Amino acid sequence: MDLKLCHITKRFRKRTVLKDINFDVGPRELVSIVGPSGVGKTTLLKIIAQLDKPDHGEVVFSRPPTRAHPVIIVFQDYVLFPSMTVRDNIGFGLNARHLGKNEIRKQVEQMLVYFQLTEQGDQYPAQLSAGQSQRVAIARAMIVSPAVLLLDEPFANLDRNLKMETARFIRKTQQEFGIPTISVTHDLEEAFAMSDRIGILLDKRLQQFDTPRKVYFNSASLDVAKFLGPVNIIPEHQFALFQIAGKGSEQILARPENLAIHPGRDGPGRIREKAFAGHYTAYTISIGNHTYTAYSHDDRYQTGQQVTLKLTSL
Amino acid sequence: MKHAATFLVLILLFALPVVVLALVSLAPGWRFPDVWPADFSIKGLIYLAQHQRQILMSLGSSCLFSLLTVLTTLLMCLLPAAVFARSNFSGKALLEGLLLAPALVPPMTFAMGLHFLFIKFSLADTLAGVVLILAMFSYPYMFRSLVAGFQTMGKDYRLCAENLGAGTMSILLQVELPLLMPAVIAGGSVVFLVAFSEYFLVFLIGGGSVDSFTGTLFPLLNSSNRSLAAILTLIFLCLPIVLFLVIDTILVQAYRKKGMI
Amino acid sequence: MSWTIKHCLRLSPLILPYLVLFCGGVFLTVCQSFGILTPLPHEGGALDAYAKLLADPAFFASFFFSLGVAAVSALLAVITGTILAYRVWQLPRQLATASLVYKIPLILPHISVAFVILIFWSPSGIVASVAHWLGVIQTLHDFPNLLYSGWGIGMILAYTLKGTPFSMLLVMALLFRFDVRQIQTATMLGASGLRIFFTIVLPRLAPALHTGFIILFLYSFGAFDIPYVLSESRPGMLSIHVYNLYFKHDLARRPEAMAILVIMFCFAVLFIIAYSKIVNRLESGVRKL
Amino acid sequence: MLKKHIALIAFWILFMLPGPAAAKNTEDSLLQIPFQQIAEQARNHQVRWYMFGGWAHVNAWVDTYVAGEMKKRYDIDLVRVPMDAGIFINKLLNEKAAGKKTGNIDLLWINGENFKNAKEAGLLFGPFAQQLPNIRKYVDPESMAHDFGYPVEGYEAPYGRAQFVFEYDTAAVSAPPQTITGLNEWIRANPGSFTYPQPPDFTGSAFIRQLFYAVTGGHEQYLSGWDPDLFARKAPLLWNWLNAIEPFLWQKGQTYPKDSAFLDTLFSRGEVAFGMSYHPSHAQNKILEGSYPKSVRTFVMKDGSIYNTHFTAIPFNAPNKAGAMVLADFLISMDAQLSKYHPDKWGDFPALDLKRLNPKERKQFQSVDLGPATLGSDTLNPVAVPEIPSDYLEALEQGWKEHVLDN
Repeated sequence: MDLKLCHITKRFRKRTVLKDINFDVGPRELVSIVGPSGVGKTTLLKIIAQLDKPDHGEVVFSRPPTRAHPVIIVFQDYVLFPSMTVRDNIGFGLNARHLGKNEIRKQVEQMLVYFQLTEQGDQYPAQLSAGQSQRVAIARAMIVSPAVLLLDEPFANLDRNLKMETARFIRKTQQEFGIPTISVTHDLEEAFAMSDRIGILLDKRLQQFDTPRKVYFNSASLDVAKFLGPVNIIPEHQFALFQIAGKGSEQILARPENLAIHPGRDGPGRIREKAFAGHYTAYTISIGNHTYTAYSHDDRYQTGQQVTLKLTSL
Repeated sequence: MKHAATFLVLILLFALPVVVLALVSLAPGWRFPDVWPADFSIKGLIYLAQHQRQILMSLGSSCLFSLLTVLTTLLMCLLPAAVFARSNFSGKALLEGLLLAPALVPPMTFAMGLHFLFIKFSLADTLAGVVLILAMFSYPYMFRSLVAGFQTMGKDYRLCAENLGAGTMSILLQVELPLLMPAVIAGGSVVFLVAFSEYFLVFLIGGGSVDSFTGTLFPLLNSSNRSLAAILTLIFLCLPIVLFLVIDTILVQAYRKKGMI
Repeated sequence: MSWTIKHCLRLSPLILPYLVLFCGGVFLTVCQSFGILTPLPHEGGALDAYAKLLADPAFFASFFFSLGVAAVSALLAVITGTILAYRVWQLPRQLATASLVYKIPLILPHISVAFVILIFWSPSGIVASVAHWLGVIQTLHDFPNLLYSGWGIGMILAYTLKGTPFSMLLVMALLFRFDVRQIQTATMLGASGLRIFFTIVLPRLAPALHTGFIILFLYSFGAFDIPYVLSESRPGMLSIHVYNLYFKHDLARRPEAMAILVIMFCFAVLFIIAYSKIVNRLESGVRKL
Repeated sequence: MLKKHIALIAFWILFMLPGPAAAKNTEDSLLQIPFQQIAEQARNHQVRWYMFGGWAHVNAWVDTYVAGEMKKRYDIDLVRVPMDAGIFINKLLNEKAAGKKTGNIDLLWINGENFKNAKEAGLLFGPFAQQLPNIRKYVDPESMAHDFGYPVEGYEAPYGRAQFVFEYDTAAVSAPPQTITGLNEWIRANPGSFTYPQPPDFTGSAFIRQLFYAVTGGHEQYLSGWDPDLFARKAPLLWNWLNAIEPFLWQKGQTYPKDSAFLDTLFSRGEVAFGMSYHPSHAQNKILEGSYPKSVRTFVMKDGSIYNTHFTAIPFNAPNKAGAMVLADFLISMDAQLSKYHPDKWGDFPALDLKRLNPKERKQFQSVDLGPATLGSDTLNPVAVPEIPSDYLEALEQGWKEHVLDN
């Protein structure tokens, strides 16, 4: 099962929110669409789930979704039905398909076990933690064996330290169930961690669609690069100072972690500022009239110290 | 104490009448210039005991048509309220204004015109006729309450349930109605009270065939037998209070169990 | 199924009864006021009933009297209701439950409220007895003539007592959604209690006040129950006239009863339209400032 | 989708369902067959009696004694529905105009102008009175020939008699006025202490009728029937009399009690000095009920005190005419009349002719203690004057509104 979005365009009244969106999702693939809040990511999901119609373009499925294998969205706030227990919530989709009581109970129990919710089976949504709620929401979606799973901001309501764990959990689940999954989010780190491919949605368009590594280190544009994190622009006339042999391009984009600091009295750079950030230290270094940011695990460099910057790898 | 004045006003305005009613009910001969009744009698209670069947019947009948009115208004308003809460169409504001009108214009203005028609179509003097006419001018309270309920609920639950494959009716009954319950209760309480305390329309359309507690109460309130009128008024007061308390307790318990409040 | 048909179908449980019962009822009232579809064949012109009413000074007296009673009682109910609701809202939590007594008149039917007013305020009522006990009056003839003075004071008292908890309820609903931090901020900035009430709280309550006033005003204008117990013989409320014409006279006078109803209906509709227009204009003016 | 449509349609059908239709009666035969058969037909059915509902003691008598006896003797369920006469007449008129063949009223408590209006509009079933054995046995045909001067012709059955009396509290007034002139003087001497219910209230209307007799030279002149010229000549005397005392009335005549119950309240609470009632035992009932002080007594004016008979009648569309006839017959039975005569039950005067009873039965009636507040027939009978024809009644009520109220 795979799907392909072709030239999707969507307008609300006169405002265009999505313009000519093209990408594809392979079978068993997890794709994240990343962009700032309010760029129409949820709209994109609704279009894929056929809850909304695009003004142009279409979503092509290799096998069109059916009632038995639908496209399921897991909404941002999980939208668990507050009046139903966890069990009833998970079983809701099967109930709607008029499966037998025993069959539903069997499948729900399996889900409860898989999603580590056995103890919460008889609780109501209001009594669950955010993480548990999310697992219920995903279980409720998975139980109807969806053709495609859509996750809307899966990390939005979670504590910081829970986000990465959740990303890994989603990845693992997606792999085991083997369901093509599209997640839209603005949490970069988690998207990088779990996705096979990532699309960057900026200014109504899909700016780049590639593996996380490529997108991050080989950003298609300065906008994309800036969106994904701090970035240094090395102009051509300073290439030599960074010992770059490259030619032909006017400038090179380098992430702070790609700039290695080498102390040396005759270095062209000078450390202007230094900020401790936990697992690394951020240094602001001036070379000529340009300023660069570099991350280093080494905390010993002092402000005012002369250094050389080297581009490590791309 | 700053709140004492507030309390005093509340008590004087709203609780004192009940106390006085209780006294009057036991003192038919209480008259000027006695500040406290000179003597008490339980004649009113004896009358009550003698007529308990009739009083209970009229109370039951009032309850029945009031509850049926609540149910009817709910049926009338559920789907339309969803449409009003969730979609925009031209003329929506105007239509909403028009639909709220029956609660505002004097109900006599359409009930009296309808009366003749109801007689022709055998709806006069029937429970159905009474429920219809009561529903017709009390539904706006239910309607507004439900629209607000649907708006608070938002579209997500419906979208989500649709996405999971549920049909319109099962979404309405399984997912939305439990969430709407507070709105239904709020609107329903008003509708119930309006129907339960209505005298004139029940009298006009029910024509004496549909028993009502107000119908029993009204002639007595006008008579010189104040103690009886006071007793019946107190009974009148108790029934909705008990009903609301029961519903409230049941509902609160259910919702607390689900952690929804 | 197209969008419109689907919507119409879903709206139909409300729209159909509305058209048949409400619009139909009003239509029949109008018809009968013209002498059409009356129980007895009407002799004379279609506008006879209106001509008779408009030539009758007693009708105008009743009309304006009804208006006055309704307006004064609705205004009083909204004002007292708002003040009480604000005070109750400020009560500490433990006391708030006790303040639920205000709901009592909400449950009492109008006729019982009228009865309560009678017990308290008639010249031989509780208030007079207390006044006598305090030595303010000697006999019950010294007690001011409140209930049957021709000013509708009894009805105003009853409608106010019944309407106050209603407006309290509306106001409370808004107050419970009101952000207390606004008041806390205003207090920190040095505003007095009154100033906070008038500049911060009251504007937020405006919708409830308008709704409350319209509902109470129109209800009192057209209702029957309370006037039946407390109305004076003259000028008398319109609803009592209608009742008497409808029930106590022969069927030949049915068009007159219906004509009064039609005039009441038109007035109510015009009032709603005019009131909402005025409120809209006022509020948009406020926003521009 | 389909399911929803069906639900909608079902909803509509539910709404449009008419109420249960009552069974048809073979009614005209009721006027021929023996009473035994009528009673047989009525057995095991419901009878709905529409009557004035403002008197708790009367309600109690109907709900306990009458309902109990009807159940016991005929297996009939009696349902008392409180409704004023003017209103049920109007309801019947509406039903007649709408062509409603089966209504929901079986028996009416009715008399006077309401009876006239109803009979003229063809709202009544009959003549049925002569079918009732108790009427044939106990009632003097002369006493039920006319109701307010209007021929009864068997369209209603008598069940009680009443006479107009005034009430006063001996603790407050030592010597009540004996004549209308005396009343006039008393009112002027005691401003704010007298009033009368606003016509067309039954009692208030009776009061102005009685005044009309007194201030225009007696009742005989009116009994021959409606004479517009006579009325036009005589009525102003009444209006002048009433307007002259208006400033001295309760609330300076600004307002009038809207019904007799309201006057009772005013009287019971001492706001006015005199009560009035068309039921001679009314004061006694109120004393027993506890609403009136024990010191209340009744009195009549020497100028005359009108009396009438009250009746029951059957609407044209009564669903259970047989049952209604059985009830009407029971009400005029010896047992019911005697029970009704007791002041702790109701105190209503019997409508049957005491001469037609055997001595033992007569003794039972004569030995009923009417209570200290009720006048005996020795006081009442000498001043009794008959009711006025109902055309005058309507003219007086309408005239009162124009010349006294709106003046």
